[in-house]
Amino acid sequence: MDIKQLYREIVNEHNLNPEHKGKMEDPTIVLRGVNPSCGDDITLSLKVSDKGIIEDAMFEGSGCAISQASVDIMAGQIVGMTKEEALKMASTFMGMIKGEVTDEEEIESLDEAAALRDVAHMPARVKCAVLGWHTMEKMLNGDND
Amino acid sequence: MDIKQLYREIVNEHNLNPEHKGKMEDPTIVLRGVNPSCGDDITLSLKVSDKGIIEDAMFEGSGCAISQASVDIMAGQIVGMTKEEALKMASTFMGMIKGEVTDEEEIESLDEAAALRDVAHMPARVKCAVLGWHTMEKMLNGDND
Amino acid sequence: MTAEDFRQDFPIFQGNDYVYFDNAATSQRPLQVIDAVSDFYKRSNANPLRGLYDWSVDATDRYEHARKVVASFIGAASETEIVFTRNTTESMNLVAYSYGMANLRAGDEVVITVMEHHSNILPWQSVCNKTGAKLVFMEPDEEGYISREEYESKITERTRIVSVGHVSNVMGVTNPVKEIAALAHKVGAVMVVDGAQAAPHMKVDVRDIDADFYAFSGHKLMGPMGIGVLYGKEKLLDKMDPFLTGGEMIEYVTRDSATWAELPHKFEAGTVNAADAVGLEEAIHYFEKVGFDFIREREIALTSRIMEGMKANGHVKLYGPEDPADHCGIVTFVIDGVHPHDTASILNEDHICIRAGHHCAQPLMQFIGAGSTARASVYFYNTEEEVERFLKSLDGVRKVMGYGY
Amino acid sequence: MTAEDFRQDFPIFQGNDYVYFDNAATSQRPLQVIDAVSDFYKRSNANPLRGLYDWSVDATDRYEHARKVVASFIGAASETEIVFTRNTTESMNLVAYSYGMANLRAGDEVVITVMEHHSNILPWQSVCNKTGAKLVFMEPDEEGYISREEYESKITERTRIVSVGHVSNVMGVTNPVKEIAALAHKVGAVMVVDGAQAAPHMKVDVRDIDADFYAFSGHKLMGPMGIGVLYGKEKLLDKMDPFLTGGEMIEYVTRDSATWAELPHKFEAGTVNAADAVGLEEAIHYFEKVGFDFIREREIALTSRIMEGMKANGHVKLYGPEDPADHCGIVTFVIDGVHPHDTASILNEDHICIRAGHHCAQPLMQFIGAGSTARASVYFYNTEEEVERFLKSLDGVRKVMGYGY
Ligand SMILES: Cc1ncc(COP(=O)(O)O)c(C=O)c1O
Ligand SMILES: Cc1ncc(COP(=O)(O)O)c(C=O)c1O
Repeated sequence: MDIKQLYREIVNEHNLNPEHKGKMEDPTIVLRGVNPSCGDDITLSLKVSDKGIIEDAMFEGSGCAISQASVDIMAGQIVGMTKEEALKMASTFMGMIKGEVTDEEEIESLDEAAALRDVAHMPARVKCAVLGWHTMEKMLNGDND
Repeated sequence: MDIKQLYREIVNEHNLNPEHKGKMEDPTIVLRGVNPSCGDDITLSLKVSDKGIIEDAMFEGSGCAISQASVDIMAGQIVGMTKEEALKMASTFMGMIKGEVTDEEEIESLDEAAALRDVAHMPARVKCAVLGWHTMEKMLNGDND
Repeated sequence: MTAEDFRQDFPIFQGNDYVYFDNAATSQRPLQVIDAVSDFYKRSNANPLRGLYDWSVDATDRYEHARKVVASFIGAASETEIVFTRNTTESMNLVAYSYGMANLRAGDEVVITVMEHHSNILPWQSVCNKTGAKLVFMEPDEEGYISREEYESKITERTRIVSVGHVSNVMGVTNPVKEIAALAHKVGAVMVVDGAQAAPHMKVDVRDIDADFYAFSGHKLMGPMGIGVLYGKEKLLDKMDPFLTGGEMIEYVTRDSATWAELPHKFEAGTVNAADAVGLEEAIHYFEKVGFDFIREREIALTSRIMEGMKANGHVKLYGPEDPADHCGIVTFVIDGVHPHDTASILNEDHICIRAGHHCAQPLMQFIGAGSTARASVYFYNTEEEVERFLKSLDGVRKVMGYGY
Repeated sequence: MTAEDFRQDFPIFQGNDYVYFDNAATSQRPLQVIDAVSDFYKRSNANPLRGLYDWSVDATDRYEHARKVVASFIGAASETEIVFTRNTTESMNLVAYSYGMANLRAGDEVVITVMEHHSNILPWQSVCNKTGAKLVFMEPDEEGYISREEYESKITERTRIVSVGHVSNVMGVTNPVKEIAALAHKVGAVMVVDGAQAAPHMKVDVRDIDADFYAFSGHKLMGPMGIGVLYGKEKLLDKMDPFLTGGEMIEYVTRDSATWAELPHKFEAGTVNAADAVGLEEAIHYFEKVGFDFIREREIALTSRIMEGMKANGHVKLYGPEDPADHCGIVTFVIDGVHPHDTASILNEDHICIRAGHHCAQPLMQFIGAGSTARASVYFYNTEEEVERFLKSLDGVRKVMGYGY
């Protein structure tokens, strides 16, 4: 789909009415993620249970529509997943956006996030799309630097 | 004339059998002149009378054939001249070599030195040809730095 | 000649419908410039300055001729005052390190504006850090103008160096560099001018400005990417130590020490980029064929229409002066509710090239309170039709972004 | 393919009878390279790295692709270890200032050879002056070889940096950089290699050498004049401060401070020379088409004949190794009783281009006791006929200079 369509059909909904934007009470992990060249600047909060299940995900901050939509979609999808499932999903997502993962079945496993696949044709926006995912990956890997 | 001819007819004689190469006893002024990029390195000695007449000129040092021949020719010609005449000649010579003086009469006033006029077509050798003259100019202008 | 006539000289505009409005980042190059670079490689290619054979002599002549043309282009007293660098950034680093490091002491001040490009900030931050000098920022008013009160209050007896962009690459304003230079000289400071955005748009006369140093890039005035210029007054360059050291810039070298070649070679270490210097000369010839008056007239016409269209849009916030004649072809803006990066991506879908981001001027972004802005910048070869396409596309952005209007 | 076939690709050789034997100063460029530079300007010209529109993305892709090609050309582990500079000289200055200044203390030693090009001497002189470190010179034997005893005696516990030319631009010898690197690492020093004369002639593998830094110039291997390379190990580059500062190399900038972009951008300040990087990529492709084996074979054949002819002349003093295979195409010589500048001028009259002078290696000239030497340097596109013309002209020089024979 072309980029205007991408905005219309996927990005806008999450950018204008994000479901997971806001402050979380008592998060387990909090990490700031930043794209210096774009000015995208988000803070992701996760609530992870003792069993390693992600029970809630929220973000704050500002950035372009693609970064905001992508993190909102992500937050919606990872709730209920185990750490491992979320990490696997992040790796598939980033692979798709970088054009390295092209297998249809794998991409479909991403569910709603798969809709962002056309960002792969916008190399300048790859960083925007992966910001949230990359931040989550760091958090779950305990790489909170 | 072409360059090989220039060497054969003018340069070699002065380069191989310079008349004014050697040490001068009791010079009035001595100055070293150097072309760093070529390695030409001469020391010019002048004997100037109280009345400002150049009574003797000698040089030592080494360098390419063109620099050696040019300074030897110069030394031969300035003996007997007043400071002013020698300075005028230097300026005509340097003008000729740089292609700025082209008037035939002026060039002929240089006498034997006029034979070096074809160095004007060898831009890379201009510095060699003017080294001795430039050094003399500095000496007579009292610019012995 | 019209803009359309000149466009024919630019290969990149042929056979596609892209609207190139990122001229402040880099201009396009006419075939004449591209061919001049090729021609150098095809006819005169040799290492200049040292060879005694015809090709090297020819390469040297062409390189040094380019220097003469640059000197007369900016009104330098002599071509020995023209140092070829890679770009404005290298020129500014050269001044900061070779002049700044040697002349700044703790307590001294370097005065710049908050509108500067990073190239005119970071080298000074670094030199100030190392010497203990203080970096002082002049601030513009709402429209981007630096007032007389502002520069008179910031430039003081402690000021050693004043370094100001001739034209801001975000606001488009032309700074009063001549007046600032006069004041700088009055307090005994040197005046450095970053002319990257000015040289492509106006007649620069370094002696009229009385700039001590003046820097610009070839690629912004239709020249190749690998060549920039630093003008410096001979009496200052003479006393400065070289910046880069290596081949071609020496007189004598022993194991322990070295003496430097004469100006300007002292500042040009290593094999020179003669091909791109020759390209820059050709760019200057092309530029002079187009003419300053034509360039200015076209920029004002296009900028006026852009600003008018943006105001009519109703959702566009504009930066810089009210007067389109004071924009040097640069229009910086933000669409309400739309991140500039999204604006740029959507415009790109319509084959319209604009820039979005911090424009290498983050302190200015912080000052005007915008994380990021969009920028359209035109040059004389742009057309009214392109402006209309741009405005139409712009008018559609908020719809694409899901706003009702 | 023969040398004659390849020559057809070089516009400068067409329609004239010049013999170009100054390849060690700069090589000639094939049409493929010249056209690649033009093509960039005609199709993809935009400021790379920052733009969100198609042309800028394309410019970025082509620029970064060139980096990948360079990385694999010299066997780097990753393209993030490849910094584009203007030339070897800038690369060496970068290492000397960004690494040397930060890591040298009074009493430390920097070890180089007396054969180095000024680009690998002056930056170290300057850094040693500023830090109080000592510059130590390894000396070669008669033929130009650095012996194991020599480097084992000069590289000691005090050594912090060893910086050696991979191939000498005067002697033509290849230095044992791999062995020297091993010793340098043993004493805890870093190994810098000036590869300006090596990269155009042999397979360079920075990881096999275990070089910490490796520098070379595009223009010596058929690329454009405005591009050079600095390879650096990631773990070292990571810890180094930037050299030039300005646009494109930052992450955040405030009025007082800045943080740097990731590698390799941290070291590439200002608008990059993407066009020449693309030209260098094309040169590497061309180079690989010709092949190392062919290049070496041709160089040995031509060098052997040159040395043979010079020995037959009877009045020529030769420098460097006895073995023509150890010359990398470089033959440095002096004709008895004839100043090298006169030799070069006389050869030029016969349209033969050689270099004469100190070859930017004055300490070596002092060491071998020659004020100046002549140098003929061949490349794979030179021919046997050219060598014969060169030798014939050379044989006539002493006659022209007035000697009986
Ligand atoms: C051995 C060596 N090092 C360094 C250089 C400097 O290269 P550049 O002038 O391209 O910076 C050269 C060439 O002149 C060289 O031969
Ligand atoms: C005002 C100003 N100064 C400096 C620069 C830096 O120029 P360059 O990237 O060519 O070094 C630019 C352009 O980016 C600029 O607009």
